[in-house]
Amino acid sequence: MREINYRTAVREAMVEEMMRDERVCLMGEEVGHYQGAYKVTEGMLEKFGERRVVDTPIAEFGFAGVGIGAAMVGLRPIVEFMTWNFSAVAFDQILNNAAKLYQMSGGQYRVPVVFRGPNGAARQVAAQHSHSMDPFYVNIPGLHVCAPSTPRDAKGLLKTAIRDDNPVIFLEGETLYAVKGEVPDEGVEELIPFGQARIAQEGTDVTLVAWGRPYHTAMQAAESLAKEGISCEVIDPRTLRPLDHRTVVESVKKTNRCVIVHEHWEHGGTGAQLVDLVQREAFDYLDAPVLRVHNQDVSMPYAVNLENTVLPTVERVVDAVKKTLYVAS
Amino acid sequence: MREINYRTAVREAMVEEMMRDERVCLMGEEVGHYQGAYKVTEGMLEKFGERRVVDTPIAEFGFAGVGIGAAMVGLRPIVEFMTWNFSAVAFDQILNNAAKLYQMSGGQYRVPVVFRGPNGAARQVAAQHSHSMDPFYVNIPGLHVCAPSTPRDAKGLLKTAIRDDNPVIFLEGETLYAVKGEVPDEGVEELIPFGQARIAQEGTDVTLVAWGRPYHTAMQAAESLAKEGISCEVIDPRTLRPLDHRTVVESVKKTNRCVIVHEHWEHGGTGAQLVDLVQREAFDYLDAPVLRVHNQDVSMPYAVNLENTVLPTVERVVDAVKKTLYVAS
Amino acid sequence: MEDSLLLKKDELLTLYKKMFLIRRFEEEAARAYAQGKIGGFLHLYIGQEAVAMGAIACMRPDDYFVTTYRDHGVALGRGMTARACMAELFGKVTGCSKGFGGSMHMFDRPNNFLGGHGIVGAHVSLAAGPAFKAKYMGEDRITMCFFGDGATNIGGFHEGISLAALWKLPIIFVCENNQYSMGTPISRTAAQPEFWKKAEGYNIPGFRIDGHDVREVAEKFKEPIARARRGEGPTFIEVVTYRYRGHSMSDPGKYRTAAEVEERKKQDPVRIARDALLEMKVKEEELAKIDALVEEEVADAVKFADESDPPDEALMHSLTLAKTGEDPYA
Amino acid sequence: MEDSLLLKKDELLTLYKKMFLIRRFEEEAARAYAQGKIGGFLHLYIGQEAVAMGAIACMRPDDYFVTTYRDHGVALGRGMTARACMAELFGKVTGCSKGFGGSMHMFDRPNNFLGGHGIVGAHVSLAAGPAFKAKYMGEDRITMCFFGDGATNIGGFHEGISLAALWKLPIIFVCENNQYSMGTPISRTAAQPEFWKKAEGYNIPGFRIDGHDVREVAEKFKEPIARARRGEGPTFIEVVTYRYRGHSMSDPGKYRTAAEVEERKKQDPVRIARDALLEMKVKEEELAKIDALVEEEVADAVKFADESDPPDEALMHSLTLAKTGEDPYA
Ligand SMILES: Cc1ncc(C[n+]2csc(CCOP(=O)(O)OP(=O)(O)O)c2C)c(N)n1
Ligand SMILES: Cc1ncc(C[n+]2csc(CCOP(=O)(O)OP(=O)(O)O)c2C)c(N)n1
Ligand SMILES: [Mg+2]
Ligand SMILES: [Mg+2]
Repeated sequence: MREINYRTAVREAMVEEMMRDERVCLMGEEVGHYQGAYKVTEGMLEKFGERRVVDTPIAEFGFAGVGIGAAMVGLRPIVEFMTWNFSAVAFDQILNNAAKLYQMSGGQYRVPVVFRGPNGAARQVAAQHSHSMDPFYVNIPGLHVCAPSTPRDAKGLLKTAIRDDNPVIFLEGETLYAVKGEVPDEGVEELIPFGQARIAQEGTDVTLVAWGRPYHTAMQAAESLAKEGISCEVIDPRTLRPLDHRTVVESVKKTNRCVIVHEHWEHGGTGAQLVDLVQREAFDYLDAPVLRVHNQDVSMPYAVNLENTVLPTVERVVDAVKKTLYVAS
Repeated sequence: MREINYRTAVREAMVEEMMRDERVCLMGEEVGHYQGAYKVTEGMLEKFGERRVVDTPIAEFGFAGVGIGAAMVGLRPIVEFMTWNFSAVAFDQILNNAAKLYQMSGGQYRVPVVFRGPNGAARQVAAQHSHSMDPFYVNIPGLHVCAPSTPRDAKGLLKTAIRDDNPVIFLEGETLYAVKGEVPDEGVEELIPFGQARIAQEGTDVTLVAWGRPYHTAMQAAESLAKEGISCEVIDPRTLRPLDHRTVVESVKKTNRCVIVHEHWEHGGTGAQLVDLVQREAFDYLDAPVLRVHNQDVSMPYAVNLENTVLPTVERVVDAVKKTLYVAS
Repeated sequence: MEDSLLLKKDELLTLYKKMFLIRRFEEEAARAYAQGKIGGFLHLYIGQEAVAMGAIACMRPDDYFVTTYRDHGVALGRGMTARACMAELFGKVTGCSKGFGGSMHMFDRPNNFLGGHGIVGAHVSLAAGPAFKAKYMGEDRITMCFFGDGATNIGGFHEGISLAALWKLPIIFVCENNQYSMGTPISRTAAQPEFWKKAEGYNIPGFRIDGHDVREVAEKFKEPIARARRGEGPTFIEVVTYRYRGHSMSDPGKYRTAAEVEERKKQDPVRIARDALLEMKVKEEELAKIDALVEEEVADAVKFADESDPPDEALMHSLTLAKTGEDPYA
Repeated sequence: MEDSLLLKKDELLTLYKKMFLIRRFEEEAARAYAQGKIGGFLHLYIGQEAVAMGAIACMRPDDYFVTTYRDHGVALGRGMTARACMAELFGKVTGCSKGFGGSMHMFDRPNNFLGGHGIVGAHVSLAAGPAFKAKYMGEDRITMCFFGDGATNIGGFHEGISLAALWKLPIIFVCENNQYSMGTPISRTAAQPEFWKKAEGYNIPGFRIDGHDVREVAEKFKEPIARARRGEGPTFIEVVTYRYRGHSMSDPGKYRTAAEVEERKKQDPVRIARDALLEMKVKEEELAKIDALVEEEVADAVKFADESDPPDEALMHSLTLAKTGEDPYA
């Protein structure tokens, strides 16, 4: 194993798959000559040329459509959204075309396209640029949705995504790009399957579920709680659709308590879905209501002091865990 | 009280408000000369003229933007989507502009716009035209979301929506337009406040929550269950954002059981949100997991036999209720 | 019409047969709709047959075609069997989309027909996809993209053409200007009623033609297609046409007078093709024979659709996500 | 430049002062950004000052202005105080948007400045809204809508102009062609590099002008604005300009050479205005006095922003939904 950052992990997955399969190409705003708005695609134009690394104009609806149409006839495009916020103008292409063409065509046309880019809040980029788009995409049958938290998962899931014959929504994070972690050595290929949660840390008192940036918040909370003698089992679902709720349910049957940490807004989404699945399948095991820690229910303010109160914090996770344990905080 | 259909109720609300307030106008595809794709706006062009009843080209993103921008400077536009499916191309306008401008401008600009139109499956209109868009809009702070099930609620809520200073998502239903029901007599003005659920039927054994077309399915199920001696309390939340979960929680504290019926897909949305709120606030009262009956997790097929299996049915609701009662079905 | 524009007799016979098939197929579909055998929306192509057939006459089988919900004409023109087409309308598993798409979502992979799209304008950028792929792969296949006059107002149209023009993709953008989007005449939807003038904004060639004579349509499509095949990029073609029926079956068409429709029917593309064949000395009996074959084909399609089974739930679940790996259609 | 194009001295003095204010304000903002006092994105307008000021010179206070995230120039030009502008950048409650919008989302209702929009193109159709309202209310107020060259590829741009053209709304569409969208030159984003030629597709007048001389900009905006006020509909104006800084503070601008930037700086709009004033016999001392006032205003703004309080959580919650009823700003 070697240590690389998340940004490099994403890039490695793309580079390896593009070397393996000529049908894989990359398109998006500033992915080529500019080397990527967040430098994720650095060096790729030089390596693969303008044919396979395509700078697009600002036309998310249009180039999402191109990616889908090209995928129908045999290419395997990776479409980068500079950030997932901008996918809102391409929402219809994903909902109505990417997710539906396989079914509507009676199985004749597959849509092996990967949409990827950073999701969630960056830092003080305000209301229009700070969305966790998860709830909008997880609801849609016909899609896969990945939300890797670590470099290893990012690389292994992205490789799987590129090889999958269905459209994949791949949610990265601007504040995750610099995060470091172990990945398999060069030459060692790892494909991480969809629908398999990862138990990041075993524990006995409470089950913590988190993905993306909040995964790291949850891990920090677990560390802090350990010092107080509270043992957390931390689970990262890795893919939100399919969602491996069984691993979560099994854990809750052991811990009898569950706290879910996520960045997306409260009303619905995978956060609420997990609560439903846990209460439904581990009803008799729960010693406390399932709790959630998430963004406050407001548009993201620009002011940094407020942004800090909107996002899930270690303190809020610690408090929620204690609440499920009926321990004073 | 007199009896009118849902379509007429929606129209009456618009007509009355347009007569009351000159700033209220209506725009959308085929709302004028064609008299509305579903005849909801029939006669309105004749009554109010082309200035206030505006036929638009096919440009949902554009005319949603016009509605928002006009609302910022004092108009109170009603923007009709021919169906809510087509709002997917205007998603960004609603997410990033309608819902955010009041906050981003530090409270300087209000956006009193109502987006309305039929939501959910009609009949055999297939995958791209059968969406329940609820989960996409309920997630967004800065919006109100209404989903009236009866003519009376449709009229009373739409009048409130038009007078509200915030953007409102108003979800009607093509299969609801012909539904009849009582509304206050002419001259009697009724404004139904947001965030107040309606207890459609009192009961003791289980709490049924449903809105839109499934509300009627739930009522039928309740009727059928009554014959077997099972008493259902049926609650219609009427607005999904704000969501009056307190009425539901109070009911569950009495019945100790809850089944939620909705048309939107399973992963997230108001369905999952309600489960979360109930298990969180009525945890000690629940004698069974909260269950949900909803669309199967597939794109809507064209074939009618399959469409019938996808949508929630009376049988599936009856089964779910019996399951929460641990009664064989 | 100039001599140089005339198709050879055999070619025209083939086109006539297809146009008559489209016409008769849709008339029977309308009847089946009235009988409740077809559900949802049904958008007829009657009156516009020469547009699709003129374009198809210039295309190779390996070229791609993408169109709107008004798709039966193109589907049949590209080679879909009347059986697969009618069974789809009836929601049967023997339909081209196994009963999942219905009228608006016909697909035919063996004939490179990529649908059948319900969201106005969205398929225009999607259509740039196969064109992108052809260029990427170094193939000289072109893509034909049809859309209505109403579609020119929406963003998807603009973005699709912008990208295709920038990247010089091998694609033909065809605006079927049938004068109405649903119940609205172009005078109330378009500030620029000469749609072809939009081409300049994308720096691509554009022109307008009449769409009632399949020979003329075919003639005018030749060079743009050749140009695209040579790698010189897209062309924007506005074809003026007319639909004789309402927007869909639920539209009584009150927004236009019977006189207007009758006037337009004088330019009936099926009759014009038939008359041209007679002028080319094809015998009335030969045409009658063709007509009879078409009638038989349509009647057989209805019977086939009627007798086929609907799709089942297991199939529905297997069609949500593809199994990665061998694609049976590849 | 022809004599007829010359603004009166007083007018030019006012414009010069505002342009110098924008320049100096943004230079200080860049410094504050480097010090970590400003977060997120910061898109400077430096180099483009003459475009906004030329347009504003022709506008009435009750006219509406809508622009992109590159908005400080317009905000200050329309009359926002340097204090409210700088405090917003610092995320303070005394900012124009109470610290909620930041650099990209400035709003100023008393000056009819409707933002400050972050999604490329989306504000173009939004801007048609106030124009729609003006027409609806029978007011002769016009709306000015600015967007970049990169924005012309997106659907929102197309739909906004289509609707405004169809409805003959009183709005001016201004493409600030600064040659780049982020790191991409127009040669790689636009098939049609003469953006003004898109106007024909919407059947509205369109033309291109140079944007470094505020006098020329003002002169060329007069008639289109008068036309819009007369109810004759929109005009599309392409203004060729250049930004001296990177796209935002995080952009090192490696995609263009120092020589290119230096060449462009020879056309510095602030210097051109200053030189013109000197030519008009304004004394160097008078200009120095103005410059000093601006320096003072900017320094004061920084101090004010520094010393102001950030917004609090209660305010945040109260800003999610408006309380229906009395609008304190109305
Ligand atoms: C985005 C979107 N908005 C609205 C509709 C509803 N709709 C379907 S067809 C149509 C009219 C289209 O007119 P045109 O483009 O001229 O094509 P035609 O039907 O005349 O062939 C409308 C409004 C839709 N399908 N998609
Ligand atoms: C829909 C959307 N896509 C992408 C972006 C990211 N983005 C912000 S500004 C910009 C470049 C815009 O260039 P241009 O329109 O020329 O304006 P300029 O910045 O040059 O003033 C991009 C790609 C965005 N804000 N919105
Ligand atoms: Mg049409
Ligand atoms: Mg630019």
